[in-house]
Amino acid sequence: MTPHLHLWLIPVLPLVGATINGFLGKRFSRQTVAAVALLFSGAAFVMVLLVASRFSSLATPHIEFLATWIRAGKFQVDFSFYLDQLSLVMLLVVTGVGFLIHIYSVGYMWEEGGFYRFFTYLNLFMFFMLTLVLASNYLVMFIGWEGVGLASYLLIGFWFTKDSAASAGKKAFIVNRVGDFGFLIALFLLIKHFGSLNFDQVFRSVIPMGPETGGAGLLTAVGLLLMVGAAGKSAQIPLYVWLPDAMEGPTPVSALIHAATMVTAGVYMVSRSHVIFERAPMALTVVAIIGTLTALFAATIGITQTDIKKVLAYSTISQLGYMFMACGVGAFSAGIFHLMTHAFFKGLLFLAAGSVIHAVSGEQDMRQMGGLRTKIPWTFWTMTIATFAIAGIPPLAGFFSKDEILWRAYQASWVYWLIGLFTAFLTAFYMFRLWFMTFFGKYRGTAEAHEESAGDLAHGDTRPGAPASHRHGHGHGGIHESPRLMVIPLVVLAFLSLTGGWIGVPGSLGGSNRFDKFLGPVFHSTITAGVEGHGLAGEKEAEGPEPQTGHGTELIFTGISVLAGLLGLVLAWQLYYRNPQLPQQIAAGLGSLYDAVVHKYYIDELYAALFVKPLIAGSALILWHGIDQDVIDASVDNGAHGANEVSDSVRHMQSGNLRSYAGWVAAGAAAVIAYMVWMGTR
Amino acid sequence: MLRAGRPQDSLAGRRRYLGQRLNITTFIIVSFIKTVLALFVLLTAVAYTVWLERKVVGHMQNRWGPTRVGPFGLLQPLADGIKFLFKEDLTPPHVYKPLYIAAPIIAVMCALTSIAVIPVGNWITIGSLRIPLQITDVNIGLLIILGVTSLGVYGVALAGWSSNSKYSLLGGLRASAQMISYEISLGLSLVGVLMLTGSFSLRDIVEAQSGTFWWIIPRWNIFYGGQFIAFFIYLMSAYAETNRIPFDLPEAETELVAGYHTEYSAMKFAMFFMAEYANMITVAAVASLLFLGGWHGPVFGPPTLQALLPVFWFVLRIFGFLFVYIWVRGTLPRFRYDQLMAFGWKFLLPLAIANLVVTALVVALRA
Amino acid sequence: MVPISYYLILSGILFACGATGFLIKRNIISIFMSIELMLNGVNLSFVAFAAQWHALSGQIFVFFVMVVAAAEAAVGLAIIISVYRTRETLNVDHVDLLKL
Amino acid sequence: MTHLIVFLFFGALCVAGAVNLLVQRHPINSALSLVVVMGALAVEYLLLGAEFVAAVQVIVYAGAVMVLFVFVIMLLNAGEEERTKGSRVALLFGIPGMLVGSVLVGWVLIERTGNQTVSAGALPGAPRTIGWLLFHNFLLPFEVTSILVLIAIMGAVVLASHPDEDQGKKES
Repeated sequence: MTPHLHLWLIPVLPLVGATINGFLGKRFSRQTVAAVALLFSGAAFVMVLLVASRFSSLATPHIEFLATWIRAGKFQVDFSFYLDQLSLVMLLVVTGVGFLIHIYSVGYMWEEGGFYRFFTYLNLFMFFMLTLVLASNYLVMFIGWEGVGLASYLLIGFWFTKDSAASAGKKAFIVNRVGDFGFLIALFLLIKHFGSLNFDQVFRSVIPMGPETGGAGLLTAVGLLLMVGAAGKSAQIPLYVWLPDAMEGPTPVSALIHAATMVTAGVYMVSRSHVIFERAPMALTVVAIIGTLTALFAATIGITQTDIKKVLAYSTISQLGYMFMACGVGAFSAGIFHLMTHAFFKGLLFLAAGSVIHAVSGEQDMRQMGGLRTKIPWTFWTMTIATFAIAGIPPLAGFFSKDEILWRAYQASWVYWLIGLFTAFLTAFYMFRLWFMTFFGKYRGTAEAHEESAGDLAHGDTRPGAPASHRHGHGHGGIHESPRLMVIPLVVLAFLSLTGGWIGVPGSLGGSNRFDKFLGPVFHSTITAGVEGHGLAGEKEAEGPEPQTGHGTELIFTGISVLAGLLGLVLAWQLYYRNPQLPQQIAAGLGSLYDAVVHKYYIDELYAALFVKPLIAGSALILWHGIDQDVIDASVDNGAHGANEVSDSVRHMQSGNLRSYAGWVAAGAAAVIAYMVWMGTR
Repeated sequence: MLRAGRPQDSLAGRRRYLGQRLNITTFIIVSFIKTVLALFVLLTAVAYTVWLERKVVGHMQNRWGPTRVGPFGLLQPLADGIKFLFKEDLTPPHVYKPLYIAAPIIAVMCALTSIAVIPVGNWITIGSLRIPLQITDVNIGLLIILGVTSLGVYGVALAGWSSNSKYSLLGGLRASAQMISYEISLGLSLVGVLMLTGSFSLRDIVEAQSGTFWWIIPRWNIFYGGQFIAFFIYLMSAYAETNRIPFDLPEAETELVAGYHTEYSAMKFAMFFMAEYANMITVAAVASLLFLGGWHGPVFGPPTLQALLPVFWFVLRIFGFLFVYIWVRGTLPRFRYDQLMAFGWKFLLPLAIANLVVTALVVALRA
Repeated sequence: MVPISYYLILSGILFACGATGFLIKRNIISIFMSIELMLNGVNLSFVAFAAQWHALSGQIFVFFVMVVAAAEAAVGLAIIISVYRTRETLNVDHVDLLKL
Repeated sequence: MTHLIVFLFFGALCVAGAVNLLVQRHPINSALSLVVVMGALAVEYLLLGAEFVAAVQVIVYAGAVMVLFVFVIMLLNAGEEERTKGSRVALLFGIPGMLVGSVLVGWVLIERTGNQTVSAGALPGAPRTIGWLLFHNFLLPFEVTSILVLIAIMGAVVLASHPDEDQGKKES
């Protein structure tokens, strides 16, 4: 066996950091807190790099056993870690982006209250996320799964004094619970039928099975339930509603958790259990449809949003939709590829947006921005790169991944491709809209005032309900470039999203999709004779360029998608740079449809009416008044009252008079004697 | 005719004597005679101990003591007795009468009872029956003496309480507390001797001390058993038990007029007096029996003399003890009460226990 | 020649007298003495049974009972003294604060 | 015959003392009657042959414990006890229960012990044998009781000593 890698160190290091900061951080200075947090998250990153450096020499999958957790009969769950190409990629993304965002946060959160709290949560999140990624069985994965949920709840509600933040946190948690419910049932099914939760055991027993025809059967059920969980965690229809509200949290959190890492956990989980999905065509189709719809749906909403972070949130949802579409068509490697690139450019976008917000002293409404190009050049250029990347303009990262997904989607069905293409166009449109509204034109905001009247007005612009990060205006009023501490991660991420795609250049462009090859062992390890269907699509493709459809067609499709991106750019340029009054007219023209889109299709209201209100009413009626008050409280109270009554009647025996006691004793003794005699004489 | 008998020590032998050799009537007759004799001797001894005390103390204080009645005032006790008899016996008011009367009787009874088990000499044979010079020889004689003396407290205590005066009450309290306290060390001091001669029968104890060791030294417990510490403790406790100087707190003239018998007069007072002196004699007897080898001593001459000499030696020892009593009274001052208690609890008791342990070790090693 | 049962009945009578004393006496000291009386009755029964079964252990028990009784008397009388100091009474009917 | 007579005489004495303890209203009379009971009991023990028990009965009970009682009575100067109507329970439940219990026990004793008789000195409890038993078969109980007595002594001292006189005790 290969030498011991000490994988356990990777999750534990951030945990140590979290513990130190959590228990002692209150007394630490901000420098110390930041140092601790960075040290441990960085150490985790270094560990991952070490592992990666030795990875080629490993026999994959490399399983590291730590301890036995549960042993019940034949069923056993271990604390053990599972390292293969997939989890290695995830590790690199999580620790790398995570570390960068840690650095960024130091600058961003510098003047916030609860500095140590923030980094404690952040390290805690790293711990759980890494546990999730490294898990070698579904249960340990579930620990991480729940843990990241907890961390995200804590971080969304970081400004817990603000009602909207607190409720947003709750919303995220509850919606996730719905997903976790599905996940749990899937786990139970697995235990019932395979008697184990270890990946390799489950998969080993799954591989012999053929694909379930007719879309019914155990694997389908498991797949669908897993998809429910994934939808909850990765904000897919119908459980996406929590993600936009999650933007209440600090921007680095949005970048790390709600763009780069946590929300992609669903994708990771689906592709981790691809063996099951490949054999459940029905489930795969559902995944694909959900992904596609989500992509389109979120994109349309994204067009009309004016809050810069909300726009990014919806774009995140739609990009996640892309990934699920990829998984749904069996192109798991493509999904993971897009996951990685998306982590780069979306993280960058969020960080840049945070930098913008920071610059204009907490303003988040794009209508209050504009013309920032010259004022904050670093942010502008990095954000530009990110925008082009997400818009799918070659040769940036987004182009390759998105293009691959579209191509594979087409191979599955042209419908996917068409919608995907339209979504790509929409994406490009609203991203450039954001770009233009933010950086071009003339400044429409009020932060200018800061330059005349010093920082005291900084408080003036903290309107109620706005995130506390407004106070960034404090001390250095006016529009200003962010500190170097925040700029460096931007640059690094910009570089990554510039070049990140080149490891996956498809064969059609003269590259030899190295990324796909790298992930090959994971996704092709399950080839068995007679397995047909979606699984095959991935496999065939993976063995280099396809026979039947040559590079030509693929090149055409690439061109089309690029065109779509450029079209979006042009349209946005027309509408938001040339004549900015046009959008209002269009909106007026569209009328009710526009309203619906602005109000996100009234989905939240719908849910409120459908689920929340009945739930509240029912629990108030049955659980609260019915069970809690009339049964539990009643039993306790009546018990107490009864005891009171009885003792009140009996306590007169306790007269305190010695001779009375003696009398009782004598009577009792007489009774005992009589009983004994009676027993004896019988 | 009289001749010295062979000592019988075994319990079985004693029973044979009680059970077989004697039918019940003769036993009762003999016992009655012995009792009367013993009582007469004891009471006379008590009377003349008083005389002796007055004489000796008088000489110690450069006085003559009683001289008028008879030669050397030898008839003085008789005169005292008559005086006590004929004085008016007045009972103060407010006394609790039943106990006021009962108290002196209890005291004197307890004092006189203990003589019943004290052997004064060897067996003698009159005609066909061999009689021990002892009213009765039970094998728990020593325990009986202890019990009776411990009962003697009631006389004093009740007298003090029933006569309903603060002097008496204080005297009674002191007496009872003091007696209880010193009884412990008294008993413990005897245990050493008991361990040396594993028996409670005074006769056995005495027999065990017969003979000599190292050719000359008699095998008395005080020498052979190394019980001189126990002897000392016994002496101290005995003085306290009999309320004698230096422990006569209950009847301290200078503080409480006369202690527990302040309110008593005439015959009742005489009874207390008799009780005290009888107790003295008992204590002396027990001390000589346990520590000084009882009646052992050189025996010679014709059989009758041989039979009576042990009694003489015994009486001699008792006389010596009484003289020491009187001597101490003439010499030592009185303790303070807290000193008394401290002495009893903090000095005598630990000493007695230590002596007990040492003796136990010695016995265990010898065995 | 006395039947064993006589001794036992005597002890029973003594015990009953003690119990009655405990019930009817008001003076703490008298109550204590009633307890001692009960103990004595029990002791007598011990000795009688010892004689019946020819087992000396019965007499040994008597010693233990005596020791316990002595200890109890010492502590009890100390308690009585302290009670009398605080309450100025020996009547148990007046010492009944230990109630709800 | 004499045995029975002696037994009956002292038994009657016992009962008389016990009853006197009940009827007497002055604690000191009760105490003295109890002493009488104990003395008579000692004689009963002698009749049963338990001479050592008898002696210890006299020394410990009559000579020490009861003296302690009398001492306390004198110290607290306890007077006649007043017949307070303290507890109805004692009369309503206690006396009848006590009577029932004793009657039952007596009945059982008469029924079960049969008419086995003992002669004078039936079971000689000689000090030697008693001591042997006490220090071999009953050594552990013996030691435990000694500890109990030690604790009792300390408790008595603590209880009976005035709290405010403590330092006074220390210096003396």
